[in-house]
Amino acid sequence: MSTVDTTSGKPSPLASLGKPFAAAGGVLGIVAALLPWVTFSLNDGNWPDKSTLQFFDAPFAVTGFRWHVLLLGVLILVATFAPVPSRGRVVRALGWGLTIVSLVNAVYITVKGGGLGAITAVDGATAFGGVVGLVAGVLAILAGYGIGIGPVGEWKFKISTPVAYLVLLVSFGAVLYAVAAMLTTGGVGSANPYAGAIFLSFLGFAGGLLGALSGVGYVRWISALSEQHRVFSVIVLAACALLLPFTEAGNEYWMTVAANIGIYAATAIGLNIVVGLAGLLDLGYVAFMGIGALVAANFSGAATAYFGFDLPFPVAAVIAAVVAGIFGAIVGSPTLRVRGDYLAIVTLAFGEIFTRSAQNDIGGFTNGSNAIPGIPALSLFGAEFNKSFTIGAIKLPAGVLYYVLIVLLVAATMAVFANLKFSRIGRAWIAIREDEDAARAMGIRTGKMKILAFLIGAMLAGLAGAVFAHKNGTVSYESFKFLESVTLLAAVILGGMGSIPGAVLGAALLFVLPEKLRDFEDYRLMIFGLALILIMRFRPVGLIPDAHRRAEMVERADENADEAHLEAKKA
Amino acid sequence: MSTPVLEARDVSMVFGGLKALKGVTLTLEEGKIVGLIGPNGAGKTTFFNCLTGLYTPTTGEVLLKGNVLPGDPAKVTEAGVARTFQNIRLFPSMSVLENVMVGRHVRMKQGPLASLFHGPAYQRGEKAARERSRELLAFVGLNNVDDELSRNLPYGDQRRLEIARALATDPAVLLLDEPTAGMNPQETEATQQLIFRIRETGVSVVVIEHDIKFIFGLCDSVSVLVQGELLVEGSPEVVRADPRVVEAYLGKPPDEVQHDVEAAAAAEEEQA
Amino acid sequence: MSVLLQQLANGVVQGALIALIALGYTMVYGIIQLINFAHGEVFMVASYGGLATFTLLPDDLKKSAAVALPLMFVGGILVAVVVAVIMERFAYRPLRNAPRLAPLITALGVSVFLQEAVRVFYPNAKSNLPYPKVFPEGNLTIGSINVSWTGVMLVVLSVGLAVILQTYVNRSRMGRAMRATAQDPDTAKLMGVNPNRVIVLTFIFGAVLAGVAGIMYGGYLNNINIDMGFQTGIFAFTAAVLGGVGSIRGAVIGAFIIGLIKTVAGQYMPGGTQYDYVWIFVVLILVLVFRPQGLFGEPERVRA
Amino acid sequence: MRKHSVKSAAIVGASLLVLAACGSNKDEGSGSNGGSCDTSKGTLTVGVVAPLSGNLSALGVGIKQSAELAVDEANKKCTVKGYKLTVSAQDDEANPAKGAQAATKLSTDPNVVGVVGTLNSSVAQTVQPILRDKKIPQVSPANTNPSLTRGNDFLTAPKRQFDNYFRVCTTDDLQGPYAANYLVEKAGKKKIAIITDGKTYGEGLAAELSKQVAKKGGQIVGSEKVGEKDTDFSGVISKIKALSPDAVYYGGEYPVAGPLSKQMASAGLNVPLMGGDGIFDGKYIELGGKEGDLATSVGAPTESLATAKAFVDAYKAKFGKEDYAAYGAFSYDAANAIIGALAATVDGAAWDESKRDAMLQNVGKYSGSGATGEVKFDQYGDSTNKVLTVYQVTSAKWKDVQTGTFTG
Repeated sequence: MSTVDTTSGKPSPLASLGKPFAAAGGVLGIVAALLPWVTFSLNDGNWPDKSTLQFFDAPFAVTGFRWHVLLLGVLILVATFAPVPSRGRVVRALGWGLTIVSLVNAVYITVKGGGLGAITAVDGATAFGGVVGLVAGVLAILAGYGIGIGPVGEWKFKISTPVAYLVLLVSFGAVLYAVAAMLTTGGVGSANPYAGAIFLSFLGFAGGLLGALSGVGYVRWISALSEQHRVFSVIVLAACALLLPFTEAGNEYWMTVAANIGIYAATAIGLNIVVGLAGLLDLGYVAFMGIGALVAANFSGAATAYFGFDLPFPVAAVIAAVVAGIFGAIVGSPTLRVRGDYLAIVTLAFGEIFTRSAQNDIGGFTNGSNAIPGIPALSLFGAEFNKSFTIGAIKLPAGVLYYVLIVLLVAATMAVFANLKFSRIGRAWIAIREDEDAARAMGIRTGKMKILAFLIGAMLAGLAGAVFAHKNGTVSYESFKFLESVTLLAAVILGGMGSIPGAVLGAALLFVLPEKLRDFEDYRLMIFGLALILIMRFRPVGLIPDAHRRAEMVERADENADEAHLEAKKA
Repeated sequence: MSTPVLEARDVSMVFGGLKALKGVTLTLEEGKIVGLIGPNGAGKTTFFNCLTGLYTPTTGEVLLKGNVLPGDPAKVTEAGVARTFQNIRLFPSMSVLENVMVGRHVRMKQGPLASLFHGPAYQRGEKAARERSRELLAFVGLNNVDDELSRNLPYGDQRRLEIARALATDPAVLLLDEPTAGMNPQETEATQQLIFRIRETGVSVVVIEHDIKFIFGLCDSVSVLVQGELLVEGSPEVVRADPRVVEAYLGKPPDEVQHDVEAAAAAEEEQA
Repeated sequence: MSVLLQQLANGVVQGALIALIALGYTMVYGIIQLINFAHGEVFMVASYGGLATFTLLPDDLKKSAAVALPLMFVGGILVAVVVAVIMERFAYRPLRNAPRLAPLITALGVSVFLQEAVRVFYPNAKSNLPYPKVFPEGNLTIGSINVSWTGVMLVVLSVGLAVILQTYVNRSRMGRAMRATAQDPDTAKLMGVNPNRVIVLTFIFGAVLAGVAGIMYGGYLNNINIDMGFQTGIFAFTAAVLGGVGSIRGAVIGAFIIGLIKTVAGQYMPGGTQYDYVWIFVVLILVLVFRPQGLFGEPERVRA
Repeated sequence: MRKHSVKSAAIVGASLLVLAACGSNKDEGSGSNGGSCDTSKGTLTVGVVAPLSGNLSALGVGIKQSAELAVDEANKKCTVKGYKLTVSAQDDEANPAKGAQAATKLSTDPNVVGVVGTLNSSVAQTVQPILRDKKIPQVSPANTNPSLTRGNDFLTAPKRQFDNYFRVCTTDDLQGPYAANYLVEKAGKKKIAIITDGKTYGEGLAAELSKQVAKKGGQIVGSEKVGEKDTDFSGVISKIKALSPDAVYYGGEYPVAGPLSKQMASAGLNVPLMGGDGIFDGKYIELGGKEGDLATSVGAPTESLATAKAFVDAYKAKFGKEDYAAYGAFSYDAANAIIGALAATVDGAAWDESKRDAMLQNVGKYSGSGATGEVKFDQYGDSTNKVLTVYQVTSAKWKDVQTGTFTG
């Protein structure tokens, strides 16, 4: 494999210490993995991975976070002596990984053990694993700077298509595995008291590896590759998504979580059209999902449904989408006259009106505060969606059919979003977002376009709502309150406005993190609010920025400034 | 003689009691270039906004090939009047090519459904639009920057991109608002050539400019606007010779010009 | 008839409360075109600040309303101002030139954050907390109408403060600076106005008014919860929009209109009290559609 | 170029070899185990589904901690032979979708023997079917909506909905009518106005009450709603006042009821306000509940109930202060019902999935006296504890004025 060695960079006081530090970091990392981490059995049971009072003399038997620490240590050593591109970056990234893993475990143990004694020495017993790991990590980070942060490595060499396919296949497979692993760390079922720590520690480890990989230039290379073979990549990704049930995450619980994520992701993509493309803030968006859900529920033949009969799901879903769309157009119509942030209030008002009316059983459609329970599960060719399901020998967990259905739903919404974004319509929306007056001067009927955005966004939400109704079996106004709208918005922003994978990632995070970080349960919303603020402050483009936004968010500032300046001059 | 391609019949614009335009009349013959000059804030831009439907004139009307223009920028553009802006108004975070393709918007026919399903007809339309846009970019002399973000272009190129974007709407009339503002002599020269070439394609042009030399070198006829009134109209020679112009426009002591500026500024302010 | 009068009275009192908060919205918007969603939470925080101050007082002081009440005002307003200033400095100022969406979303974040922050201090905050009884008891009764003295006090304070603010903004030097900045920040800067100072001051004014509102709310209704900010904040914002964002007079009048709609619609409109605030929003939407600049606002300017 | 990769490979291999040259690993002593009982057979889990974050966390935490209390006591008393019990509390965020998630999480765990929860009826609706499919008993401390057990026409044609769903709290169709009887017959209030907070609990109560009032020849003069977040009720009160009722019945909980009562008084509407167990709470009086206000509550007065006092003391002892909130006592009983049934099911043998049917049977058969009085379930899974007590605010305290059972 050919590589370009780029260990150049600005000279730093650490320059000379670079390699030695790295080496030391690596070794210490390995040592830390073998040292004990806890001095006594904690009240909630022993700290995982036999880390209590054990000096490990069987490195291959280490598990969990100790295995991660070991691996990071080894990799640091490798990175130090093997000729890897941009060595500085790699070592630094691995160092960060090591630091985070050690820190998370050390801190948790300290807290749970009630004192530093737990991770140092108390009544005779000693356990310095955490401390050593921390030192190792910091050393590695410093080493990284010492060696110098060169440009990300570049792999310039062609490979034949079949090989490329293979590489992509393997890479995406790895991603799939990583996702499954991340979902299942800390275990399902009766809550492991340390699930939070295990999860965070795993995140640190994964982050470190990813950082290293992108440092080497692998990530860039892969993304370029997948750009070349777009269609193939998409297919593989879809396949991976459908393969999730066969991984260790393939149990009923994660199927439900994944399904919920999917539903909210689909809705978020719809919202992304309104907010991300057309640049209209919608604070009542979840209401459209609610409308869709209510329509589907009323046609589902549930005991308290408004209509006595039940329609086949596809029909009901279409009706749901259409009805939601109509409401979307109505709510959007003030945009003809109202400028952006006033619109936020109109939509917010609409959202409030919706919940209020639903709560009061308006027109007998919502069954008021009793909600519409007992919506039958979907079934296709006699296969009940909520029952488990077997292909030949493999017995798939219950809810897997819902999962499949929802993967398709998400894929469909993604396709809609992508096709629109790169079309006449999408260009018009972005133009409006960028500069409404100029857009009008280009002959774009801004009013019509904005309403269209609302309409399509609402339809997607309505569709998702229809699935939501059947998946959860009950539709209550309580599922569609203001906070839900904010959450959806947060999903879009977190992932990156206008970016397609962004919305999905955002939704996923907002669903998985609370599941994993039970320890911070009571601060969930607080952290959530803080996150919104910090993202807007430090990374307004979101985690997976969309090309357009990326450019805009960074360059808007000065653009605004000089525009204002021109104004001032003109006046 | 044939009906003028663009005709403004005594257009007046009043902002809260302050007359920004007083019965301005202007005619543009097929395939001609008309210059519009006047001291800062004489109401030139206001007049432009009336022509493009951004403002609806208080009195008077604007006709394109004999039909009255609607009071909506989008519809005006559709009818065949394109414009550029005094302070460049590109779509900063769209690529150069996309900016021009937005210009094609009004000439493309794909509806939401077509855009959703990307059928063959759609693909053809999209392809045609892309090719036309590339032509126009080449025409204004912007080569192989298609995928640059318009923000990142140098100033002069941004001006040219804006012209290309305007041309993309297949206009009969092109309104240029200070196309050479902030350009060096070479760029100005190039712009002049560009405008000539635009005329050759059969598009009639109206230009606002401060640079008298540029205007006189460019235009078939020139109109002078002072304090919202049309002072003189005629060939460059005539206008240059006219004493009132010299007095009102060129020979005026700076402080009084300044006064005009404030008056107009106030006028614009009233709008807010 | 007497019912109508009573409802009008109720509406006026509610309007007075909303007005105090609406002023904060309208001023901030006037200066930096930001819908400060979190302003409602400032009002809420102030209310809790007052409560905290009271609980901190020594018992003998708790007895005497004459001492306790002013101290509560001080405490509440102080908390409100601090929160508002921090909010402006660390959440909004960095986004001064960012696209419009960014500060709006930040405001949402701040709002959620403040609510939860309070809930952490008062774990039971979701269910109302009783407010100290240091306010004048009893009612003012005119014919069949009666309004509690705190209600009367609220109206007086609200209108009074609004008038003071109005005159300050029109007369004082700082007030001129404010209006200048609102008109055109850059020119204002050229004229030697320091926009940051003006903006901070605006937030402070808003906070002070919100603080007063917070304490009076507690006194008038004898109980507070962490939702009050969001709820009342929305009404207040609606009032500001109704009156034309940026206009002080408009905000106050808008607020009273909202208060009246709420009570009168609850009384006479179909669906009764359960739909009362639906009507408020209906009015809001109608106003925005047919008079986007609000009752007293100025029309948008087209940039070209 | 090639030799680079070779080199690196060599290094990796080497380092791994170094690590490989070692022996096997010792085992570590087992962690802390539960008290002195025999827990040789392992650990079984009692699930809790309640809102533990955001909005209603105060109530949710009360439910969770009370369940934990019950489990601890059971562990101390070795109630379940051979097993240690733990609580696995899941946050439903008062959101049906999240509730479904939580329920699934518990239902996929073979060691979950039963679930205490939920708080919100709408969440219960999503949880019921999921647990039913796994035959896991669910005992709710707080759902008072009759349709959850007896279907939509719970009065005319009651029909058991979920054979795994039980509840220890009473239902609206008892409490409402009982209150109506008291108001109309005992207190002689003929003209009654109703205010509700639009939520399931309050709506249900009020609906049942108004039916009974009509039956007893009383009259509902008006019925209004207040928003969940409203706090200024002057509008509603003035409207009600104009109808000059003898009493106001409030369907909802104390956080709104207290201020409402106070504002009624100051608006000159000096009639008693009555509510269900949702307002039967000391805080109601703190928040302005006035003398003479009434509330119904389940079971005999706590003073006369040793078990209740025991619970309160134990709770204080374990969690410091007394914040088990509205549903703590019920949750405690619910958990005990599950534990009791489990003890009967396991009874020395080993637990496995095949025992789930028996488990359901035993919950249905369970009977014991808990913090809220007798805990026993009827054929629909409702509590048989139909004893209700009417309390009245006298000298800033709730004082019981009538105890009995609803007899139509």
